[in-house]
Amino acid sequence: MQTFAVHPFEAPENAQSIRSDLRAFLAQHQPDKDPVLRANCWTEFDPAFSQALGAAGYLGMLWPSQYGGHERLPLERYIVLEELLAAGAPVGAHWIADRQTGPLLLRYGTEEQREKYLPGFAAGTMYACIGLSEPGSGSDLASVRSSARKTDAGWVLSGQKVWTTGAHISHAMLALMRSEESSERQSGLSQFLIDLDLPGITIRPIIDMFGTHHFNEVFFDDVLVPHGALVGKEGEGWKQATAELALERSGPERYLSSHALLAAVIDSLGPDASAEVTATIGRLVSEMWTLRQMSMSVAAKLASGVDPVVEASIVKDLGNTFEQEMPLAIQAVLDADLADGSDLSRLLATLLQVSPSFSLRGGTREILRGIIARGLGLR
Amino acid sequence: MQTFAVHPFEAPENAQSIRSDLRAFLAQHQPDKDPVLRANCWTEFDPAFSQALGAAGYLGMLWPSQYGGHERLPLERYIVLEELLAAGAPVGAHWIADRQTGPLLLRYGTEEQREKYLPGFAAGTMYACIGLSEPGSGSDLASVRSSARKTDAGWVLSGQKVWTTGAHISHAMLALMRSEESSERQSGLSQFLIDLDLPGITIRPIIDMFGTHHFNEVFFDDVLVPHGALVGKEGEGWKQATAELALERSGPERYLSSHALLAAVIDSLGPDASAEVTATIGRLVSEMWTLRQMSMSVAAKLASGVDPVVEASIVKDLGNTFEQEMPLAIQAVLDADLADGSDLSRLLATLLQVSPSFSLRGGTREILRGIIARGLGLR
Amino acid sequence: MSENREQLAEMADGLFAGLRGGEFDTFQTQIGEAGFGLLLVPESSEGFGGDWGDLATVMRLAGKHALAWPLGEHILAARLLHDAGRHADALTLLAGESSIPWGREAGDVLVERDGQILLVSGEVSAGESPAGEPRDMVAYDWDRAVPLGIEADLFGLIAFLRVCQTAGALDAALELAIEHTGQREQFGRPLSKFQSVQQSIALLAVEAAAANCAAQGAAAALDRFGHGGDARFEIGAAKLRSNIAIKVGAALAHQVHGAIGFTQDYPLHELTRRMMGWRSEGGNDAYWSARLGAQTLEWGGQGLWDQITRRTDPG
Amino acid sequence: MSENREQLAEMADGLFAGLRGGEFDTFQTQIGEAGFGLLLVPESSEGFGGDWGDLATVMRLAGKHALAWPLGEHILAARLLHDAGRHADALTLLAGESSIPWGREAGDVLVERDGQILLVSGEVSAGESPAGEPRDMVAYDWDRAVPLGIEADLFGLIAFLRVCQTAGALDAALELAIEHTGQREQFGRPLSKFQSVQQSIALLAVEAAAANCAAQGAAAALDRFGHGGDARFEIGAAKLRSNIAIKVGAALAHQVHGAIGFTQDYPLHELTRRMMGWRSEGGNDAYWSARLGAQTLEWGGQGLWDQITRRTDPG
Repeated sequence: MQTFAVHPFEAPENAQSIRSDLRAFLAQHQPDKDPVLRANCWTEFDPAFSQALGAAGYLGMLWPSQYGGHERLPLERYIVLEELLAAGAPVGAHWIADRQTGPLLLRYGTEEQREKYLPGFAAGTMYACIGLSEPGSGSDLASVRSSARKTDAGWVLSGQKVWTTGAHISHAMLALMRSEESSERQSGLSQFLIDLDLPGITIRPIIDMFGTHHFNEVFFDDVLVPHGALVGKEGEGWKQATAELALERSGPERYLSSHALLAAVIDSLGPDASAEVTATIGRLVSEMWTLRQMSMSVAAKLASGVDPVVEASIVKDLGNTFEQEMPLAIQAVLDADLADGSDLSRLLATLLQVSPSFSLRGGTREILRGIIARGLGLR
Repeated sequence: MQTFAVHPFEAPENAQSIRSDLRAFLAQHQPDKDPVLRANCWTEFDPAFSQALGAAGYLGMLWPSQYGGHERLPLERYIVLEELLAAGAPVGAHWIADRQTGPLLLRYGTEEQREKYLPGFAAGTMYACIGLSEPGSGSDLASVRSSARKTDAGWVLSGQKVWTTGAHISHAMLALMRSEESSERQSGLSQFLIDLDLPGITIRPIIDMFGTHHFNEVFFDDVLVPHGALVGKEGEGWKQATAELALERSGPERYLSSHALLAAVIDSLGPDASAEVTATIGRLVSEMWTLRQMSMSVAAKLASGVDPVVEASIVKDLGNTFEQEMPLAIQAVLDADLADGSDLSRLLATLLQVSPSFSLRGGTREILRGIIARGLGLR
Repeated sequence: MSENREQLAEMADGLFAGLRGGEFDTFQTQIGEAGFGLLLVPESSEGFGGDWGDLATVMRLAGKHALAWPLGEHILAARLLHDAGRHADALTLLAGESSIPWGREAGDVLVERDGQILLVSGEVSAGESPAGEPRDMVAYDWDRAVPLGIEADLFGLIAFLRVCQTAGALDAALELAIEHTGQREQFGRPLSKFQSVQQSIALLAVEAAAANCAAQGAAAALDRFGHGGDARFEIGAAKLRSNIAIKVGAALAHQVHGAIGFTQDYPLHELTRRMMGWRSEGGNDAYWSARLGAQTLEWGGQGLWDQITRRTDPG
Repeated sequence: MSENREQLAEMADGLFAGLRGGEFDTFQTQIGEAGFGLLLVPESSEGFGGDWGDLATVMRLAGKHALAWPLGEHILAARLLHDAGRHADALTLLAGESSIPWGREAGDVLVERDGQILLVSGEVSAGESPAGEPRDMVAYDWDRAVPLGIEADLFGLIAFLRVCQTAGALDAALELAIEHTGQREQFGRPLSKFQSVQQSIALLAVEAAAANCAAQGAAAALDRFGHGGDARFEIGAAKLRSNIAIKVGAALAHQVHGAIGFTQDYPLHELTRRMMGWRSEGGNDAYWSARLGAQTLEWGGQGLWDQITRRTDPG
């Protein structure tokens, strides 16, 4: 048995030039960014940055050129993601459109849908969000109660989605709706791509514990969408949404989203750091290096056309744990007054607060371990 | 809410003289013991030592003098246990008789049973073992299939017990048997105190991974025991056995059973140890000190007549975790070739091997946490 | 718990619960009126005459209710001023490290410098703790500092406060976790019925228990050895343990809560964000593990056990 | 995996499985006949011509089957002797630290002293590893030592062997855990159906995966940077991570097995006891974390990322 069959990452020959081009781009577009914003960069919305990134060809990298894509190789895109995350670039605005919504449209969408959305996604000017969770659903994503009723004029949507990241800056939501009346659980669900400026849609902020606005509640009050808003097949929504979630598996974001803190701490220390701090850095670097090996192996496997469900869940679980523990490990050894106002203290304080949420990313710990257990044949 | 209501440990006024007496006793009886035998001392059988301990009045300390006991206070006994364990004294032979079987006989036994066994237990010359687990039962202790059939001549016992610690050096086994035919689960069970030299009893060693013999399988092949072997009430065996297990809750063995390793490492280091080793010692001492506070609070609560089920399970869980991690934490920082033959290396190597078993002591981790969850009202 | 302490706890519990979400100035009035500032001042000087166990009880409740007021620093300052034969008019706080909670509100501050305890004030630069509470740097005016001629381990005392607050905050987080998972259903049954949720909450209870016992142990040592520094071993052991408890406990509390735990409206973050800051205050893990380790190596292997037992045995 | 490597793996898997429970001398004959000793010797010198990835594959299988023979030490010694233009008659082993597995069986030993690699023999005092395997101290006869005039990072190479063995041993422990919990019933259903058991096994799989990826990453670095010491960063990172994997994984494997896992007849201890010893061989956590930390601080924050990427990018 080898649970994690290691797949060699054959880096593209132009890897170094991809990196140096991107680093130059970042130096130009993020010259004096507040370090605190580089922490947990993956959730940081910066439309201007996303647009610049799109203009430079770093979005929709794998998509056909007819939709504004750049027809690059999967591992070229992987390198771009690595660099963006390691640099703490604010990738939150376009993240879902580029990672999930776009690829899903290429797989299940109509020609009309592709033409309408993909060029904007690739340009970094249009953003998307995911409508899965509903009040009280928690991890039970199949307990969908929001409904879609078919009429001659189109579909009429009613209900409520919650914890929708970025709905307030997004142009469209890919939502899972119950399209067959009194169907249950996974059956009778369909996906709709909904323009969020339609009448009857209300977006209310959910303010998080720092007073910032990432999450939203989105209410649908008899919203009429055209028939063309249905994505894929009617009644196949669960299967498609599962495939959409699987697209979360592609990237290095599980262990690099708060790399900025590690880099900042290292720079603050210098070679005469205390033995305890030095050892802690060594431990974190060992974990980070190993996670990179694992993440690259998953990326390589995906690029070769295999969907490594178990391996990807393993990387997510371990990556979440790593990023959750990193700020606490640093706090345990760093001699710093967190209220001293320095960049490092602010960065550390921010990540200390956010870090407990990392074990909820991409499915809670229990769900990820459940997927692994299923892959091992235990359930 | 305060899950662990801290109960102050009012140490007896003579605490220091109890300690110095016992330390003198140990210096006399264990002058040049191999340090390796001090590791995990709680499972080390040494009948000669147990007998000396009994002669000195350190066994049956709380029992009435008519049964050979010494009518001391519970917290006096607690101090004796602390000292024995901290010194790594080989307490395995008498441990169960002194901690569980004796107290259970005082609670449920007949006068005849008390007179027959307690003086020997208190003298350290008679030992007892516990017959609960059966093949395939695992943590499901109510799945008892061994049977007791009542006849005019007495009870006839058939079946098999397994994982019986010390059966091969014990005089008697307190066994849980199904005394009502075709009863199920917790009902229809009774406890019997069985002399292990009776005909029809076969004791087979289970050799552990070090090649040593602690565990046994015990077979009962139509063993006739007198009616007087029934302990307590017929059919009340489950309740009584649960009370017997609760007596596990009294002592400091969960965090002190491998204290010898910590002491040996400290002595090997001296004040100019490396920063990493020093910090590890500091962390271990903090955990150990805290566990002592917790254990003393449980002991004080027990002494005041309350049975702190949740608190005791918390100490067991935390103590098991502490003792499991201690050798690994030391190994992580100690610059030692484990094959160099030194006392410290041998001690560390031994505990590294045993340590994974610590999470099975006194109920597995899941069971202990289940007890805590029940105490919190979750189940 | 003694009857006196029970009354004290009841009063503090009620008062702090009522203060939640209120204003600093109201707090000051109400806490002052209730006499908490004089908790450690002897009855002969019209104080409450409490001991360190009483302070632990009060600070545990302050932690439980996420009290947004520098109560511990104020109680300690009042006691030390009394030790020095003085009395405070304005709000005096004790400072154990460079930044001080609500330093901007303080009249004077008690600080240690070159081994002396000084009463001093200075210019405040506003800052904030990871929980978003005021925590200010003060540029002291050393020329006007008044030496008090007393001995006290200020840094250790701050550590002690944080241990006690952590004990209360973890118990409160546990209570929220039990309540939340009992109410929320998933897959048709309450979250609290899932084995993995139960195991996580049990582990949270274990950590809360460790912090509570550590706080009591440290209080007992202060009662026995005084606040001059002789209780440093117990305070350090307790602070290190409570730092671990925060690390494990805060993550578990959030884990069983899911997304709701991170919203502004749900009270969990009032506990966890504060605790995250406390891990760095009064000494982080590296600070105390180095000191405890060095002390232990000085005692030696048998000496460790001798000391640990002697320090709790009578006589 | 390349076709060559697949064949190699198949051969090693079969051979090592068959050797279980056998005798040292038999092993030597059979392993020798299969040509494993010459794994890293070029084909031009009648070796197998394997690379470091091939060695990782073989050592992983040695770990999986708890091979009681110093295969890795022998393969490395044969390669280094070849680098020096020599050939071994008797069993030659590579020594990275003071004690050597099966030192008593070795003719000569390759040792580093004062920066030189020497071929030397000496008087053996028998010892044993925590797993009860021979692991002997050798008092070298330095006067008769032969300098080989080559460069190699012996200590790092031993670390690499242990990482690879750990990868295999953890996968084998995982396999046992899955098998055991699928067969054993409790409360009327297989252990593997309990959520907490599933979560524990999943976590064991995570640790096994980390060790396997670390081993591959270190092998790739050796293939790229050679065995003179330039791959130390990756070897160290892998060894440190695999030490953690042992700590977590061995405990989990035993936990889900319960008592049976500690019996002599059940094969789990053959894996876990060995792994416990490996944590101390080729550098423990403190050794590598200090070195990795120092290296990282020298590189700096951006430098760390530059180096990590440059070391795997082409060119």
